[in-house]
Amino acid sequence: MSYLTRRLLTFPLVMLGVSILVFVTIRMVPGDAITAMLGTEAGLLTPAQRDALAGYFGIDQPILVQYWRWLAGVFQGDLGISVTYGRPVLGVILERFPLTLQLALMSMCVALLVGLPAGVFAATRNEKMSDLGVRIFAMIGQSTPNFVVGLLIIYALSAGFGILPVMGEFTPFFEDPLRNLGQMILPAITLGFAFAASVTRISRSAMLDVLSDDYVRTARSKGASKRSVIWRHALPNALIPVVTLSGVEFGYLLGGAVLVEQIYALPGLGRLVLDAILQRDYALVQGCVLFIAFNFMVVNLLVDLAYAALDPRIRLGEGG
Amino acid sequence: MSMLRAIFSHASGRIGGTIVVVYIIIALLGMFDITPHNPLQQFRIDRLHAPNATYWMGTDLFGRDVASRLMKGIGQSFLVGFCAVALATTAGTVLGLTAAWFGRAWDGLVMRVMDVLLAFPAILLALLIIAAAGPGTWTSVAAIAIVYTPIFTRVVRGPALSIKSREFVDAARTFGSSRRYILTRHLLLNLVAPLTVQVTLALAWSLLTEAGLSFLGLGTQPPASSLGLMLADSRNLMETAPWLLIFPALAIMISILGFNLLGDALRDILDPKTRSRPA
Amino acid sequence: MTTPLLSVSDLCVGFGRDPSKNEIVKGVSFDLAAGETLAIVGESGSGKSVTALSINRLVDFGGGRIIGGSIDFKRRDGSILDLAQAGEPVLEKIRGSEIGMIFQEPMTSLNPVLTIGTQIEESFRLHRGLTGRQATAAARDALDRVRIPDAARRLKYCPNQLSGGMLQRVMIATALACNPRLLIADEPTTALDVTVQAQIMALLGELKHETGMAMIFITHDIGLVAGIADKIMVMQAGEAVEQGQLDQVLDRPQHSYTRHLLSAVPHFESGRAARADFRREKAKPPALTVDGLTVRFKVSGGLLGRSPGSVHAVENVGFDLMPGETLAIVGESGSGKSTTARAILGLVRPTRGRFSAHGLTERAGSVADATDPATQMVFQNPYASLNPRLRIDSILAEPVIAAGGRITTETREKMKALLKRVGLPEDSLERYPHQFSGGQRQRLCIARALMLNPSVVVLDEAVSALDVSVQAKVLELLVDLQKEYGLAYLFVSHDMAVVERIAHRIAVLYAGQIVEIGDAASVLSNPQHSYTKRLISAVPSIDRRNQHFELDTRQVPSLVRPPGFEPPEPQWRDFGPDHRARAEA
Amino acid sequence: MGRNFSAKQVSGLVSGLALAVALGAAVAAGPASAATLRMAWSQDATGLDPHKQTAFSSIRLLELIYEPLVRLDKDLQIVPAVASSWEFSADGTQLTFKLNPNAKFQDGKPVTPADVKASFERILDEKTAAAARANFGSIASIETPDQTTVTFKLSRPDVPLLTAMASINAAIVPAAEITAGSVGTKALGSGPFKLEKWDPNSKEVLTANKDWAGGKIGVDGIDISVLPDETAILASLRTKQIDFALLNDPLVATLVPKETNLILNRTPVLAYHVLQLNPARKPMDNLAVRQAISCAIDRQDVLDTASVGEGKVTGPLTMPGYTTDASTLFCYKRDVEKAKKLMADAGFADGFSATVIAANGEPATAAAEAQVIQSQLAEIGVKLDIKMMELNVYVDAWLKGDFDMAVALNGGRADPYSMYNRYWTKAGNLQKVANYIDDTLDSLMQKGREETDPAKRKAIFADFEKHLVEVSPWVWLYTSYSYTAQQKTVQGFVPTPEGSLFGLSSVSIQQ
Repeated sequence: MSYLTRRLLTFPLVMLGVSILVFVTIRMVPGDAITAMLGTEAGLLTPAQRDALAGYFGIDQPILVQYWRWLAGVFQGDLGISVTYGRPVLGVILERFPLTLQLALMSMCVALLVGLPAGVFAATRNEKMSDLGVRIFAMIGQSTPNFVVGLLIIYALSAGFGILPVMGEFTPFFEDPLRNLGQMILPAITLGFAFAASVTRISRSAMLDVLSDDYVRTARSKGASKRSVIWRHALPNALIPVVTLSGVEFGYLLGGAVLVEQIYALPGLGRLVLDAILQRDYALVQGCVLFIAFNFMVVNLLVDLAYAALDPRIRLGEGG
Repeated sequence: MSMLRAIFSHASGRIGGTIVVVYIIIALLGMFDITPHNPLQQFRIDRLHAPNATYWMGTDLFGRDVASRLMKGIGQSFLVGFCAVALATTAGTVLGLTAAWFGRAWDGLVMRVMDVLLAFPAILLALLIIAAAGPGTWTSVAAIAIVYTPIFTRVVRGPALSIKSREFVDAARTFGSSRRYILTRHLLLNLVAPLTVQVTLALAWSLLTEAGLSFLGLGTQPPASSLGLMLADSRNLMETAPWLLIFPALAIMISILGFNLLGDALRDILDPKTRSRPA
Repeated sequence: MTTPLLSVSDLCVGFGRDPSKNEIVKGVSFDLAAGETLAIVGESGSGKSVTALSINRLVDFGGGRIIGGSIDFKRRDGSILDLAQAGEPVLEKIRGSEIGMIFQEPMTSLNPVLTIGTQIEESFRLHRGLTGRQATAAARDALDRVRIPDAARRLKYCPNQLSGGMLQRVMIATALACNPRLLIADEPTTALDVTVQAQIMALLGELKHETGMAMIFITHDIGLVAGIADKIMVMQAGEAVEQGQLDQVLDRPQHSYTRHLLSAVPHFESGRAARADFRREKAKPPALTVDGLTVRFKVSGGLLGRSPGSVHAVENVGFDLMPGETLAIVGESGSGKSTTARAILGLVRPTRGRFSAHGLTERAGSVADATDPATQMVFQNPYASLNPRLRIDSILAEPVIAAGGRITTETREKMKALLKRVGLPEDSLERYPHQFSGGQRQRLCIARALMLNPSVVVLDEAVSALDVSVQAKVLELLVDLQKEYGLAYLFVSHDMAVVERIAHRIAVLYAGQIVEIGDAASVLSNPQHSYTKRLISAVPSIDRRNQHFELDTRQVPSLVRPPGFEPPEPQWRDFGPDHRARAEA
Repeated sequence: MGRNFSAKQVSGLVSGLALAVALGAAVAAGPASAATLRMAWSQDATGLDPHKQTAFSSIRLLELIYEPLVRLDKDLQIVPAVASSWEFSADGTQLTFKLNPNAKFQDGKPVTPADVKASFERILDEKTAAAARANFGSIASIETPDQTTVTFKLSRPDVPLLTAMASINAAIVPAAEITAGSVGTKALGSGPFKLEKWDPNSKEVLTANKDWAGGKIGVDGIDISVLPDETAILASLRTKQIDFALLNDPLVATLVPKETNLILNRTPVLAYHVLQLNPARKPMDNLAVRQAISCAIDRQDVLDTASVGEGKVTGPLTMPGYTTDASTLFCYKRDVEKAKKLMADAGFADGFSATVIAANGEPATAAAEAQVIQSQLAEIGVKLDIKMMELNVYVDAWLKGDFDMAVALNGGRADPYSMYNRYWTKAGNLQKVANYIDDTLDSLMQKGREETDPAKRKAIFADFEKHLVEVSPWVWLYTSYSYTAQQKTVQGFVPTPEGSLFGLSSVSIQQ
């Protein structure tokens, strides 16, 4: 499995790259933790007071020393202390991650449940009006910014039906499933809708490719019915690009959907990072971005493994 | 041009093509200020009027004509979109091509850097870049371009690798054609198909990203208007003045729909030619 | 005579939105008795595949429609059914159980993600209702029937783990799983090597006798049908121009097109048709000498493991080539013939070997490092060797620009002259490659190769992708050009009939080594090395009628050698002034 | 043809599912326990240390947990908190407090003078970096003669000191917590509510402090959730998911009265909307130019457009007792002709171009104000380029005085001196932001500081205000309201001009 080992080798390299990128860009942004905390009152500080605060926030050292000390910590799994939470960064992230994870999973389910059948349906009715109809329906999902969809849903539900998804605090699924679903189903649909549109398009074009392949003709020559050709022969092959797309998209969703979390007031990873940036909580920003990048790489690796599992040509090396 | 005829004969190409053409006309009108009213002029006595004879799409908080601002906004959003995608395409093509051609060390370096940019959450990267460089049209363009360059690099590198092994490149090698000649005439020309499809899709994405950035207050600077900014400003006026949300939302939705349909049509038109012939 | 198994009358098939405007098959009629084999012969575009596909109505899925005529098929229970009108549910019962089919490309005709076993069991499941262990047992028997060694283990293999020949056997096993009464074979061996083709033909012959099934065999190679067919039908542009018993059509062809297929198209005559228009004078310096050419590819052993060795693709190949002479390098896939050609052209970096052209430029490594205009190459696939996005004038101009020249009116004149010389209209300069047929495109490649007046032209399978009659014309063109410009050809091919037409001398390559080399006529008429004998005997020809091919299922040997392995020095045995073969252990 | 998912079925399935579950949400969202007040705001506190936190949103949380010595009531009069009585010495150099004997911290320990002394020493210690330290410069020493009295010895008379002590930045914390250094992490105060759980930017849970010295508390506790999007807060109010909410954006607040079961509390606040000019930058260094700008701006029009009229045009002094009739101030009635003449006199007849900075969403009306001012100043040839900035980038530029003009919402104080001493006194900490000082301003500020007689103080600061508007380093625009919205079932909330939520301590929910 030299392919896998080569991929694992690049992991630390990319993570190092991400750590340097986040470390530098966050410090290039004007304003620091002091202005974030005190706002215009920071002007009242005497130089001695300012240095004391800089020490407290750990931003008084030269940048290289700060980076080295932080990196050494990362190797022991200590991502540093969050200034705004007064707690280790990793703990804060792991508290907020379940919501983003569940949102990502639910959005992917919505996407696959809606997108895949629609794509297969459109492919089998190629170029007829219903094919174009499904594609436009799917495309509308992909054409609207998700925060607009969110705003409209909230406005419609609260003004129209007087009901609203639960907001603010996150109740894990196992504690109170009904309340949890009440909070998560609408954001999942908001996110899942756009995701479903891309799944529809990918599965449609994949199915069209596969249906024109030789082995589908062979299956027909064996007397296989139209439906079994689609489900037993075409779909397993068409799934490969769909798996790749949903894998990459899932990787993105794990980074938290900043805008949707903002509108539905979901304390997820996306808002955590955004607030951390606005409050210049450097340790928290760096920790979050590393965590998100790590998840993204892991998901991509899993997608590659799934790719190999689905397609023996990859698993057994090229060609006979 | 045979390409135009092909697009307009394709089912979704017809719809997508007309939408994009109409938008480009509107964008140009907006840019040269040929609009029903001056988009920046505040008729404050006519604040928050619903759509009527004089103001086709109503007025905003400052009494500015929403229709004119929408035309200007489309111009601004398209400007940001086109420039960002053009930048990302050039960067992506150069990186993708050279990575595919030289391989090994350079390929490894380029792809690792692209992995870093891809692994970094896109909207946060754009946010940090804009916050550091100060908001404005050109920083938005730079931010969106940086976020899309890795995607374009991959879209170019894949096909470039497969074309590199095609026989007409071997033939070129046997004549001793220069590397520059092979890269431009053989590889680049044959990448036109996948690139055009990706460009149309990227234009749609860039409109979404610009809207997202404006929602976070980091996109276009007032008093100029972009589709995203008009959407973001209408957020708290949604109940008192729904037209402020509906028209920009429709404008964004239809324009992205147009780009997606056009992208689909181009994929069908450009790809089958290379795919159907027994390579 | 009992009613025929299959009787097709006035069959018309059209394609596209308005099929009647785009008719491919125009009124074909023929009968087929049980156990009889009909060969349908014709070139591409003649409608032979469409005719076959319309029998079991697979043409409907390919965008075609049967717009006229009937296909009466006698079912197992004796009832007659017109397949042209049958509904899909009935057809699904017939396909696989009563009509089996095998296709041209075995590599892509099996589902890449499913194992061989599952795909064979599917036929049993569909028509015999077998499941689980019973189906697996039936599948194993089906594989035994097509003589695949240790069938049980192979059931779990995936298609990409087997060779083309092996996969075609699996296809046959699948098609014949439920003992259909009719097998339609659509060019089953075109994509295979000649020795593998011989084995598949032998297998089909034996199965025909064992099961008594009728067969429709579609091919473009008329020589191939001699060994297997009872009746022949020749098709041209959608019409059946001639039809009749095997011997009657082959010996007394009535239609001009059949006569053209029999005479003009190259047929292998074991050396009698070899060229004799060249005398080798030792005096003149050879146009090209190759000495000790070796090409090895290191096999990567994964991250930590030591590399298991390297593939010895080409092993110590040496020969010389006189100006105006054609040396053919013959061998099957995996023999290293293309690698040799590419190494000479510098497209592959050889491990060892000294080359020289015109006895002047003595260089180790590759002879034609990119800038040597003296050696040019023509590739196999006409569609892939021309950049689809460039006009013909810039394609032809490329070699001149590459050699540092500039495009002057004089070069444009040269282009026009060359186009005329290879038989293409002058206005082709402004057109694009996709506006030309396969044969025309190969002529363009030849014109491009001649732009720099080379002395040596390497042709790598230059005609094998072309239609039979087009092949003949291109070969004629090559011979004329050789005589006119005194070109030396290095002609790489696997098709013995073509080699016989063009080669002065022949080198037979097997597992990367030259096993026999010498004058074409003597090598072909009197082969010495065992592999050459096997190769020549496997070539189909018209005069070997209803011949019984013996079966052997030997695989191409693996070329991977442990690191540091050096082959023993070759000993040669001479059989005449210019004919020697490698001594065999 | 086999049965496949038709597009109609698919979309039907999805919307049906969504509706069913969303309905489920409404049921689940019923009132948890009757007596807990469910509250929401859009900006969460950024920390728990009362001496360090200055952000508006942090103060709102901390004033429920901690208590200063004294407090300001709705008329900004000083009322008892931890201290029950207080008095200045005759010469004004000594301030003595009598502590409320049954004032206790939330861990049951009594509040002792030692705690007061430790708290103020912590504020004065530079290492704590307490922003309020600037207001207590006049404290020389603190003495604790007995168990219930604390005496502050002052280096000079300092009337505003008492108002400064009413701020939560001067909260009394247990001496033990200070030595343990856990003031910022464990929120232990003597206020009406105890902090049970704090999940920043997501949720706070407060429980009533049963033995609070200030009297009986109407609710068992408060659940605060952070809803960043104010339209979501309105939606929650409408669907009875929350009982009480803090709103910033007038556009959203003005929708509340339309709902039958909701009440909107609108209280004028001390914070003032202002267009800060930078006299250190050409041509704003020219008095005539600054005055021209002041005359060219129609303050009422800015208020009507940017804040939909929610507020009042005022001069620099916004606290009760000191406000004057704005129309008497220089150029408070728009006079474009005069502005053009002033511009011509200053040699800028054809105007000039400049940039104005503003923070995104802070205040919510910033962008709107900038655009209205831009169109108004265009009439006298001043071409403004607007730069909207992320809050901290804006604060950084603001502190460095790195701007031509800036749209700002600056905090107000109950006392004129402690409100403006940082800008308009020679030794003011934020002189480098104001970039303007003259002797009149400085001397009037010092006089006002020492004057103890309220009538004389009012006269001094009236002159100060008149002069400040004339030299017009800034263009004061208007003050707006602080909004809180509540269900009809919530009674007894009393808002204050400082926007304090201390009134929640006496709130009750009617079943």
